Amino acid sequence: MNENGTQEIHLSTLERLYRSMLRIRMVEEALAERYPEQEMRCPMHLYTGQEAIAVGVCDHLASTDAVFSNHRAHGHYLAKGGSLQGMIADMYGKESGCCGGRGGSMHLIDKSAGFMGSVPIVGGTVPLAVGMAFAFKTLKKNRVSVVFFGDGCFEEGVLHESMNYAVLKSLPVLFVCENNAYSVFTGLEERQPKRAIVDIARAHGLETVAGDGNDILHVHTAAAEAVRRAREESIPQFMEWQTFRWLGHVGYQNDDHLGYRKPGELAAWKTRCPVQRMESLLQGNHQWCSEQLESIRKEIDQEIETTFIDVKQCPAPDPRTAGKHVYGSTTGSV
Amino acid sequence: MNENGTQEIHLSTLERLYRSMLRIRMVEEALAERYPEQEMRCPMHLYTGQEAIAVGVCDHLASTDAVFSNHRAHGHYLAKGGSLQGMIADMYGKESGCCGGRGGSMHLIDKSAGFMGSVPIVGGTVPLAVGMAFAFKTLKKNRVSVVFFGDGCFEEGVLHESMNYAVLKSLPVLFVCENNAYSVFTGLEERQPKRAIVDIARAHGLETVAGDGNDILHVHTAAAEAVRRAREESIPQFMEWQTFRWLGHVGYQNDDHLGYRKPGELAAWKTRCPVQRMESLLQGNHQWCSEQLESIRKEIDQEIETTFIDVKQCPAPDPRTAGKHVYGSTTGSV
Amino acid sequence: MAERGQRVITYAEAIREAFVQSMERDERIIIIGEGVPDPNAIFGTTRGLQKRFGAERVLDMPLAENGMTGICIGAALGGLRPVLIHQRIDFALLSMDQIVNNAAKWRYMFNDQGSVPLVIRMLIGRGWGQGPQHAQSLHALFAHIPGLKVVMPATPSDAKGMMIAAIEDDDPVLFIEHRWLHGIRDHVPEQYGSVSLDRAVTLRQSKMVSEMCVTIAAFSHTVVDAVMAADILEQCGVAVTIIDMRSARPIDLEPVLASVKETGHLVVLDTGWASCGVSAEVVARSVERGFSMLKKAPVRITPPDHPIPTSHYLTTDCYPGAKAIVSAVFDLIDPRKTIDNINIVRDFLSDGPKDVPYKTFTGPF
Amino acid sequence: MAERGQRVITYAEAIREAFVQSMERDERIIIIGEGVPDPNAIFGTTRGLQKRFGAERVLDMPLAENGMTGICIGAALGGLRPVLIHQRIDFALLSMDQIVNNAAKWRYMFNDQGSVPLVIRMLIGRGWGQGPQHAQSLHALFAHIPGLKVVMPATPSDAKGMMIAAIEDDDPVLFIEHRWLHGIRDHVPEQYGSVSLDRAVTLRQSKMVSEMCVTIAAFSHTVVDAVMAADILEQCGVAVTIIDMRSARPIDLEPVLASVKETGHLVVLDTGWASCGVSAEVVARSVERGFSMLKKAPVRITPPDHPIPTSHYLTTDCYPGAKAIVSAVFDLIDPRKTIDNINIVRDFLSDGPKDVPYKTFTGPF
Ligand SMILES: Cc1ncc(C[n+]2csc(CCOP(=O)(O)OP(=O)(O)O)c2C)c(N)n1
Ligand SMILES: Cc1ncc(C[n+]2csc(CCOP(=O)(O)OP(=O)(O)O)c2C)c(N)n1
Ligand SMILES: [Mg+2]
Ligand SMILES: [Mg+2]
Repeated sequence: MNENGTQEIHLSTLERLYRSMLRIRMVEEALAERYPEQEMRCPMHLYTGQEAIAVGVCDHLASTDAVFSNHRAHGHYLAKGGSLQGMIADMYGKESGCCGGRGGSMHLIDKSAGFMGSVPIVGGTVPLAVGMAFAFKTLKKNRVSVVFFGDGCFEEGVLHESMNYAVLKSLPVLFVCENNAYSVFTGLEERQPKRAIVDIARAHGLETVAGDGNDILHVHTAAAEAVRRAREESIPQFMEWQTFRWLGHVGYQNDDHLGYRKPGELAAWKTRCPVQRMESLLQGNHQWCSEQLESIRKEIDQEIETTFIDVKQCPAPDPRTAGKHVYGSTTGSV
Repeated sequence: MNENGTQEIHLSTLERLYRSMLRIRMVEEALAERYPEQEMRCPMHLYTGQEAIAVGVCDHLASTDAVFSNHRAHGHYLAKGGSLQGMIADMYGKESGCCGGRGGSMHLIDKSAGFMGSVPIVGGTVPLAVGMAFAFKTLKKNRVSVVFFGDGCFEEGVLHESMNYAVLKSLPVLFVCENNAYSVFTGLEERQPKRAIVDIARAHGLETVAGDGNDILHVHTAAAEAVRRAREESIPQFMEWQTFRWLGHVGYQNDDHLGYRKPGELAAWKTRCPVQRMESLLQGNHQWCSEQLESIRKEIDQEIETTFIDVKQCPAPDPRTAGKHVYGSTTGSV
Repeated sequence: MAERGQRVITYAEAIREAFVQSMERDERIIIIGEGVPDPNAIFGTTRGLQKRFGAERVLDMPLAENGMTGICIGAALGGLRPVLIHQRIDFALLSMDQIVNNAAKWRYMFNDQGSVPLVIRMLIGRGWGQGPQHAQSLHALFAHIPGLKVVMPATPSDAKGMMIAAIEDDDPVLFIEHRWLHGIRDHVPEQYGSVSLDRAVTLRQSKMVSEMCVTIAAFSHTVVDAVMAADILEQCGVAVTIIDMRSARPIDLEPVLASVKETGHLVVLDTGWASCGVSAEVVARSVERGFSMLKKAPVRITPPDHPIPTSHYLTTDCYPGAKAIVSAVFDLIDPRKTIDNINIVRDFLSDGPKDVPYKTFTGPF
Repeated sequence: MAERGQRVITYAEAIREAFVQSMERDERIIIIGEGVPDPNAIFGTTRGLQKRFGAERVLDMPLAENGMTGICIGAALGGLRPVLIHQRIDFALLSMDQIVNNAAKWRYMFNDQGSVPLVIRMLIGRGWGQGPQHAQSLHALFAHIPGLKVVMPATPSDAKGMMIAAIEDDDPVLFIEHRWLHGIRDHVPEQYGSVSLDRAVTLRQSKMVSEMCVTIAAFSHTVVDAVMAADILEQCGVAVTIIDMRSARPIDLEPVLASVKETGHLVVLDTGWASCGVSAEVVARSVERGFSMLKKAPVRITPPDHPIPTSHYLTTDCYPGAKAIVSAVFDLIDPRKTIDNINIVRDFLSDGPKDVPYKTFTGPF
């Protein structure tokens, strides 16, 4: 272990983590670039700046493990292996989208990857993840269920109900709180008193860890242990990671000029960019040259460009299908 | 202070506490006796066994302080000074009842005494007490708002939302959790993991105290300090008191034969009867003779008998008034 | 429907039997709710289940309605088939978010890539001073929401068959029981078998001998009132067809229209408030589809537009029963008739307390 | 109603003005909600209020809808007059318990010994991919509940006057705004003044020259659709009376009946689902009270019975607008008329994107 309590990590793992973070970053940059074209007509909450959390946690999950998420889901979805094409096509409202266009950015799903769904009602998926863990345990599947949510979500009563049940039943569930200190434009201090989120989770009886969510090595190491304990010992876990979103709550732009954040806060966090930190690590400790980084970037860029081209050519769904799938059979329609 | 951390209490206070506890006990015994007559036609949740908590807390409250409560409200209502006649008349469904018959046992109110309302939806009044404290603080009234609730209620998310807000805004509110280890027939261990309720409250940032809720001296001393800190320093408070209900969850009978409680549990708690403990104290430390106790008992008995006689003579409400007071004006009726 | 010759059990026993037979067939079914394994056993409907199927499949739960609903949705997505129980429908208000935002929409919003096979039983309280927060009939709130199925069986055989169907169904089904139906006894088939969730049924049809005839469409416990009213009305020469609506979503209007075509008169009964209630929906649809068949405007009979007070003295008019129905029918078919001058009515309608389902009932409730 | 000569402001500005003028008059009023003091200021409706009235009276809040609703009820019982704001009505589902069990019933169950002067603003989302959980029109859920008032102003002057009335009211008022109304501009009185919460209003009445006439009863944003439809219909020789219903509880049927008496035809428009919706209630009551005046069955025009998908390609038919209304009216008054053979219609109805309130609108929303 090094000073952060993090394990030495093999280079191939570092590269995998780097690729995954960079890919999320670049996908969102590409989304932001194209959003003003007014063809992706749905609210979008970009994850830029927070990539280390999704990647550090999901790296330990199999596609049979479950992830649930919230409005800010792109990173979780991609880190878990969700189809890029499926996500972007849904943002464009296309038939080939992961929800056939019914979801858009705020409702992602890729069951083949174990990404079980994200919805924009804050707290909406938290008990679902617990219920999924309950099913895993009851059905004796050796699986873990994970839910990502924000600091704002921690204020919702349903979170506490969910934690209580997870501990009561010793479920293989991992709560991941991404504390970016804001809910929309509202700072934490206007919503929660000065005390640690993680302390409440611990008082509920959860095993907890907290730390710098922009430190991928810390997240990755802690998540390894948390996922292991959840999976092997069925002990529910809670993580609180400090992080920061770089862009506005919704939309594609930096909104720092609105003045709702503390001066210098964004700049300070940008110096702790998880992608850049990993680049420094690779270049420093592992003597990567910039060509190596550049070639990864190119690969990803290629993938993204192709995907957008494909998606734009996909057919739109037929509006006459909008009434389908309210029920499995037709018996329910009024 | 003595070994329990409790203050030496003046004899007149002891007598007052004793009277108040005994009165609650005797009122409920009288209710239980008459319930089978099928004239009080509403669900009733008796407080027998838990009297020390209501009395120990409410003794520090002025009639301008607010109390909210739950389905098991008789004790809180009487300890706060609610009208006995008003309560019993409502149980009989009479016009002179504290709700004109609209409430019954599960909906009590006596605003002149600062008993602001009880309702049977578990958790229903918890945020109301916090809101009342918010109004007190905003309107610069030097008042405290108190809410009584059970261990089961602690499972409801709204409680956590309420605690968060109370601490965030430093409100003059006192949460009183009466932990009688059961919710209806369900033991705590089937609903909550093994960890202390009070620890979660403390993690939320509340000042907390916990202890034997059948020890009136402990409750009374701790409540004095809690009410003082809430009132003078506007620091929200949380108390968890262990206690036990002697009778069935609802109704008037002992239901121990149903076997849902641990063997011997009830008997053990009965030896810790708060009323009897106070009698021993008065007879022991303060050399009261049994005549003194007896005369108090007689007085209360007299009051209760008279009240029942009065109430039975009260007129029933006119069913044609059942539609009144849905709205303040008539504008809302459809 | 129930046939003669089958053994007679209560509505509550019928539900329990549906559980036993379903759980024996399908290991994925779990039953969860406050008090499910306790001595009261949800008014007997879950009695003995934990002993029989184990504590992993038959569970009590914390007081956390929204969370537990979400947990059941998650468990359903994870391959179980949960039945969640609320002892009062009033408590389900705490879980509207999970029911409406998640359960009702999961299949739709994820384009048929998942479904929520969840049954939520909700009991409507009544009588013995249940009062403002424990005697609401809130099914219309759910019937408004596409993606939910909302059934309200009125008979023991439907209770069994529709519970089986609800559990078999791959979509969320709200199974709403009126507490006063639990004690009703009737013939119920012994074998496992479902009753469809989307079909109203003509419960009774008296022969029309004159112009004096009426169609009564009734939900849940009002079917009992309708039967009592029909007994009276028939003795007064009025032919009555009773449609047991069975489901509040979907609403099956076919038997109503078929009958209205004959009678020209429609009375709709519901245990819930009129305004934006299922009675409003039945009236609106009957008019939309059967305007020319109606001789007069349909009539709704529902509780008055205020909360239910606790005092039994005050609830006299809160639950319109057979008497109100008879009056309304007289108004509809022959306004000169009044209930007071018909002796037969007095014999049928007792003046006993109105806050118990039957006379020997004693509180607490 | 708005009169010419008054200055013109938007619906959003009108709400803000109602707040400013009310708060100046009554110190007990507080405004609380997620984002109230933030740069977006609830789409501008709370802009500058915190600066003007202080952080004690204008507050942000945690994400805790049920708790905060209960806290506002408690604050109201304690002497304040809170206005609680939800940026989407969908979030209010989390607080159904406090709204229905406490706010709606407090005065009643405690026999008029307390009241809950609380306004809850809830915004209905639409367009730009709001999707299944952010574009629901859930007002019918509240309109079902006695004890609540549920208003849905459609014009800037009503927005101001009804907000003032809601704040003055001693009972809980749910103030439901359709997001697409916020940008609408109209004449609004400058001075403080209320518009009653329980009166529908005849917004427009064209002279009847033939048998071709219709009454349109419209809620909230459908009033805008109705006005567009009326423009078309009038050019086709159909006389249209538009009733802006304004309130979903209570429902004021008088102007509807008065107009139906003349026209014999009723079309009801709502932004919410039909089943057990306010449109069902208006139809049911119109029939109950105006059966003999109706020449044909009333028609409901509402969104289809499914959740709203996100893709703008899929929502084409999810929000029936002027075109659907014109078609329905033609069907009603002269089934031989079709919308396609009327040139005028094409001129009125654009083929632009359907997910924005006006053409220059750009996302995100
Ligand atoms: C129940 C509910 N309340 C409010 C909202 C509006 N809303 C959407 S995202 C959001 C912020 C949530 O903050 P947080 O959980 O910290 O996540 P972050 O956006 O910071 O990632 C809010 C308030 C919502 N979608 N659902
Ligand atoms: C929201 C809600 N859920 C369930 C119930 C049914 N119920 C009434 S009292 C009660 C027990 C509550 O237990 P606790 O809070 O410990 O109080 P106690 O009865 O032990 O005093 C329950 C479950 C209810 N009234 N409200
Ligand atoms: Mg955040
Ligand atoms: Mg308890």
